[in-house]
Amino acid sequence: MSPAVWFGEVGASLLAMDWTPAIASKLAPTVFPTGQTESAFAERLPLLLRDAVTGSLPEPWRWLANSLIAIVAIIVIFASLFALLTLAERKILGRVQNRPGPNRTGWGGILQPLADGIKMLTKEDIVPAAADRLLHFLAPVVLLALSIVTFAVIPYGRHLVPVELDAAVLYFFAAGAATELAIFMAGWASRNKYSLLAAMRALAQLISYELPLLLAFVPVVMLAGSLATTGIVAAQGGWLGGVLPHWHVLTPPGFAGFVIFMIAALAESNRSPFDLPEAESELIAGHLTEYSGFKYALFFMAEYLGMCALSGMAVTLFLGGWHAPLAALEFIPSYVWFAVKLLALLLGFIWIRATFPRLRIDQLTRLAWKFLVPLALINLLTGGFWVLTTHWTGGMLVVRWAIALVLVVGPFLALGRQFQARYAPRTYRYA
Amino acid sequence: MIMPDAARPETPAPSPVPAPGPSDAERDELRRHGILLTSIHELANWGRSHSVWPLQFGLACCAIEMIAASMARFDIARFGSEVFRPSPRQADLLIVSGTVTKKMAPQVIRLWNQMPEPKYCIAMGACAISGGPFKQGYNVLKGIDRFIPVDVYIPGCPPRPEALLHGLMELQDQIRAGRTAASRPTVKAAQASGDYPVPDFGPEDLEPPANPAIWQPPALVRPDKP
Amino acid sequence: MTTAFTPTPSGAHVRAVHDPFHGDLLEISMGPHHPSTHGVFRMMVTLDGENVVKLKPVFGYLHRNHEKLGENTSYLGSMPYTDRLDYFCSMTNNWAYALAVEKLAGQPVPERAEYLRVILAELTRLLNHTCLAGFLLQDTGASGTPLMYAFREREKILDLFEALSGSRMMCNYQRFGGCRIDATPAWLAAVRGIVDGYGAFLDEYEELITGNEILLARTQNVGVLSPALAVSAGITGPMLRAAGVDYDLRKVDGYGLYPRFDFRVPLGAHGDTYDRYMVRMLEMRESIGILRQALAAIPDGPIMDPKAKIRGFRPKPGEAYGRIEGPKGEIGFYLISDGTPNPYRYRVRPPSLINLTVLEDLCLGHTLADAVIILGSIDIVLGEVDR
Amino acid sequence: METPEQIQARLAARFPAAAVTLVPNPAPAGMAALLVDAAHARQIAFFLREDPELKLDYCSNATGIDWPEKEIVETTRSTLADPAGGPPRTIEQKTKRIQPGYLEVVYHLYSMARKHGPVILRVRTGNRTDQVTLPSLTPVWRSCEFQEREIYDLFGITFEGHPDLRRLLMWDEFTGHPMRKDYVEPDDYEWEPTPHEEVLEKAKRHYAAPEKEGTP
Amino acid sequence: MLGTGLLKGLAVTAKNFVGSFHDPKRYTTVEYPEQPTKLPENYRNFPFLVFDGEQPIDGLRCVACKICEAECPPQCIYIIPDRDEKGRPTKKPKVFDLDVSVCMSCQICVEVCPFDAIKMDQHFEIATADRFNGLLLHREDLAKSDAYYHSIHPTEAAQVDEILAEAKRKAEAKAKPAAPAAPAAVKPPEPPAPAV
Repeated sequence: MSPAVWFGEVGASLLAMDWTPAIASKLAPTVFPTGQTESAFAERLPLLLRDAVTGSLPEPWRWLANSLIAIVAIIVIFASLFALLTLAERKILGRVQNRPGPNRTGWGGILQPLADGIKMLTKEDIVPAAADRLLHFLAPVVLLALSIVTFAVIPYGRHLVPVELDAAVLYFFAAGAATELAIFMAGWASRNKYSLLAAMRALAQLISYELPLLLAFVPVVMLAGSLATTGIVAAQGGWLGGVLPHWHVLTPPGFAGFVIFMIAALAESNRSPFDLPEAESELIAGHLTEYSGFKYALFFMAEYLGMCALSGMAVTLFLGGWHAPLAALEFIPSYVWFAVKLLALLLGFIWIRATFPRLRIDQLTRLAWKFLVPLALINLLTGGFWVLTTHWTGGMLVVRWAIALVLVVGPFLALGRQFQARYAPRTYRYA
Repeated sequence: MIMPDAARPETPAPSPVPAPGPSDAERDELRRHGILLTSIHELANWGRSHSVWPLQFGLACCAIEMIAASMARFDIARFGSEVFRPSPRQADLLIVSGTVTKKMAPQVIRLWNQMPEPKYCIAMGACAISGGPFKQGYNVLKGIDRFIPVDVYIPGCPPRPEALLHGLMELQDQIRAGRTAASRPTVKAAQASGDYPVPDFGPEDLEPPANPAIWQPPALVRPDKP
Repeated sequence: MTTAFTPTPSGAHVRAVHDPFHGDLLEISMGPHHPSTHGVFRMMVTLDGENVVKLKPVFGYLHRNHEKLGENTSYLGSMPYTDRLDYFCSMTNNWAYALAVEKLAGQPVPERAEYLRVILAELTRLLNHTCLAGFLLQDTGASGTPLMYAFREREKILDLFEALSGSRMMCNYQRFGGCRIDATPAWLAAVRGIVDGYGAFLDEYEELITGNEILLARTQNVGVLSPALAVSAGITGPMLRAAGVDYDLRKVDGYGLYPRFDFRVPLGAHGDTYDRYMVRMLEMRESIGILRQALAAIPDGPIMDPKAKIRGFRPKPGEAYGRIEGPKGEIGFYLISDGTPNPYRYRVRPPSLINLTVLEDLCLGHTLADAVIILGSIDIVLGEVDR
Repeated sequence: METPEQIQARLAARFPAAAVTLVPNPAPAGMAALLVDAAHARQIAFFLREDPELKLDYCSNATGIDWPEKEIVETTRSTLADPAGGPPRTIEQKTKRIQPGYLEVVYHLYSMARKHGPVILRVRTGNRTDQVTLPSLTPVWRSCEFQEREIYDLFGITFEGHPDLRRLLMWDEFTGHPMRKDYVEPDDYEWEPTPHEEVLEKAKRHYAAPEKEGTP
Repeated sequence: MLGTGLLKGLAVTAKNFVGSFHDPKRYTTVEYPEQPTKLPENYRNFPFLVFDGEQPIDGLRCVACKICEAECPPQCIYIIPDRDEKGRPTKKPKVFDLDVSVCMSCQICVEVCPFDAIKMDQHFEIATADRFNGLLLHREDLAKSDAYYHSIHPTEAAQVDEILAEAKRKAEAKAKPAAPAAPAAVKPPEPPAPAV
């Protein structure tokens, strides 16, 4: 059944329902300070759908049912996003490479992920004789589970936060960092030399990139004054003159943090150019070498979900979460804005994959320790400065921007020069 | 087969691959009783046929045409098959693309054993089918089908990338119809343990030089001297 | 009395094998099925962590008895087999073999055929170097895009080969004393079109990747080959010139009509992987120049020497060694005739195999990932390595 | 560059104990080869590499050749003067002699420094048994490393002083030397749809052969 | 500045991505089964036998001289000449088998054929699951009409026609003064110049 039909049916059943006053009251439009009216029905549609199912349950059960619905919704939505993303990646890679990509399975290839899924489900599951059977089985499960739990704290819309935690950001990165351990499990349990190398690489990568990843968003926490994702998003609300949003990425420390965060996120989700554990041309398939059938599909899914989660967190931390870019566009539901930003970041991931070669493991760690960590530390300083100078106005505003920009760009240029002294294009002589 | 315009015996050669599973009539009968089993088979076969991931495994000249088939001009991705997996565990299709030497044959069979079921094999090019132009060589295996059941043979030296695509479509048809070489009763009976025997290196030749369960050539006849 | 060249001792880079801190060595068999061994090549690699301390190549997985078949087939019958040696460069293989046989039999070649040979050889060089750049970048982990662009251009050149000789890869085009099929004016115009557009492609390609910082970091100072070792190990082709040794058979031997053309030989200064890549990129630009000159000057005339024989070709007893500058290095054929229709000894001097001599020396001390791109930058084709 | 004759003369002067002969090449390419004896081959090779005139620093090609035992029919003509004063009579005498077989290694040497060449160096073994040895020239030119391994593999010449002499192309358990002219190919024939005479011959041998394991 | 190389690369891929939607130079795929492959005239795949007239077997130009069988490098051609009741050769092949599982499309059979009887086909969609019957082409499979030959190699076929006509004229001129009873001992015409 296609989503459109499903929504249609649910909408029809909603209209047919006997609306209780409690729900009807939620339909009252919210009036924003800017004078815009929220499209209340669209904005609250997900909640309405949920309440339509669980509204009649007694309170403790209702909480449980609500949580279950949130879990199911996240899994369903992101699993289908994963399916579409694999197709989108293949088609975009194809277009970048001057070819159409999958287009013969279903209309324009839309059923390609379905075919892949069916095939994966019906493939033989091979466990190598020498493998640690339990760990070999657990690794994909743990990886996928850890990837999914990170979705719990991301605010997808104005009213859509599955779990509101005070230290949501910490929770997110704690769960996210554990995924590399699952990769290590997979590599170790496979009893394959390539997998083992991949496992070691994954650990090295974990240790190197966790630090810049965490350091990169500390300025954001300082600016927002909150470790809760909802608080961080709330801090980015509003516009300067209705056009310039108060997103963190538009501040110098936020921008530097965003770039560092995205580089570290690439590494954290093992995407090109940091796909060293899976390095196809070196390690066959790295930690995946001994996985077949649906276990392999789970790994694949976990990788994409991890990428989605990190992108979602980047949207939350730096790109204003579900806030619209322009005040005039507020009427579009908030979760649509979140989805748009998320997809844009995912597109960036694919674009980067289509372009770059891979780094070497020592260069990868060197990039983290000698480049990203220093930049992130200096960025901490910039963030502190930015927070301390929030009250500067007028001419001092220019000074504030100038100092912050110097703090951001200066170290980057200095470190970049160091690199260029070592590696530079050459000129050649002729015989 | 070949021959758009010349005379050709009307009756096609009987297919060596008997179609297993229920016939169409039986299937209809089952369907009438609400038994969905057959259509799940069909669905599975549909999925498999549209998601044939080849092993990233090149042997010789044909491998370059295989790569060319995955490149922009021909784009095997249209068939959902551009995911060349380097690990046999995730591959469905072994494209034997080039000369299999005797030194290489055990590794090819090992790779085949490492692939999960259901798996398919395409012998691409003359060398993979019969040793081809190099069949007189002392180190050349005279056809990979001495050890591995082959689904589709693509003659040519090397076959054009289009010919590979054509072979892939043939394979897709076979998968959808549920008659692949590895599902042949003779092959299945012989391979009860699941693994195909890997030959050893002998002092002169591979030992054994062929797998009799797979390789059953017809008797050699000379038309003029019966 | 004199220094003997011996291989760098394996294991020289092992710091402490039994040191509990460093742990054990890991032995990996890369290949014969490995995505970046460019075919069925195998490297027995011993790793200390990720560093290569020993690397032993294993050959023979594509040993198709080319030389034995050559001794059992007629001179003409071996021509299609030479296509299958280095299956990227069938035209230059054909030429080298035809040159050796022509030397053996004293067979002249008409001028137009020589021009066609130069055109086809330079197109082959473009094709080979383009594909090499693509494969090298594939080995560094770029997910297919440079390789796709390379193959996009390769298809254009293959279309030319197909239109002329009838086959995309296995051209079987040269004959002893000329070429098989004459080029039509339309074909020459098509070549001109491709050659004119090639510079733009190279510009775009270099913009895509040559300045890429990741590529610079991956390839510079990786796999440095010293000129002395290169000469002793018989390294030829772009790999030798990347090490800074000026030795191009097109200049040294001046075979064919190369002395008539004005071109330069780019030389590297470091001998590392980046130089090997860049020398090839620069060579392609020189090849475009040669092609322009050849297309402007190609005369009309016969393409086969009238005395040349297709069937029943039996050179007088003797021997000859013909070599040309193939895209991968010096490809040579050594033929001994005993007066019969088949050569008594048919030997191929494979540049890929001999260039691999230094593989271990280049890889020692580098990481596994470097070993992969060093192998990629040597530019081997297994059909020629194992024959 | 010096002609082979000049080189031969210089080598003879430099290494009086060495036997250096010229092997002519009747082909139009005409480049005579220097045949050196195995005992002095490495010294001579070092000399050729280091000699400032020649500076043959690059060994392009090294290959083996199998010359099996050959029956040579020599016709000797002797002219006898007729004692009676008539025209001289010619007597043809045919002698058969067996030329013993030998294996030969040929090196094509060039100079990258001086950009000249080739100088062709030949070294021969005494016989064609499996225990023939020649000195390895790998210490002189690294490029011989794999080529001599290949010769060892395919022709069965053992090179003394080679750093790593193993089979190059065939597997280690293999026993034959396939490039020798008398090598018999393994009986791997079973079926071929185009039954040429030699194919039928092979088939006959195959099916007559005692039941081998694995063959139908 | 550090990163310009990376940005340039991203720009090139973006250019190609956008270009693939409107620029035919940046979208080079020929969708094989739907869009026909444009094969050049010279393209060769496997040999076929040309016949003149309507009867595929009787009209074969092949005289079973076995030259191609001898010259074929991989030995994939197998010919048995036909004989009539009295045991005289009829100059037709009784068996003409071509093993496409061995053929390497080298075209040497075409070059050595003095009768222009064997030519190269362009049909490549011959993938089959039938190992033992599908890959051995018999005389009946191989025989294709002269018109078909003209349709795939027009230039070459026209030249061949000229050469054949010339040979026929010569043979007639020669046959006239000789005794008419002499059998058509047509001297094989010179091998044609390498085809264009």
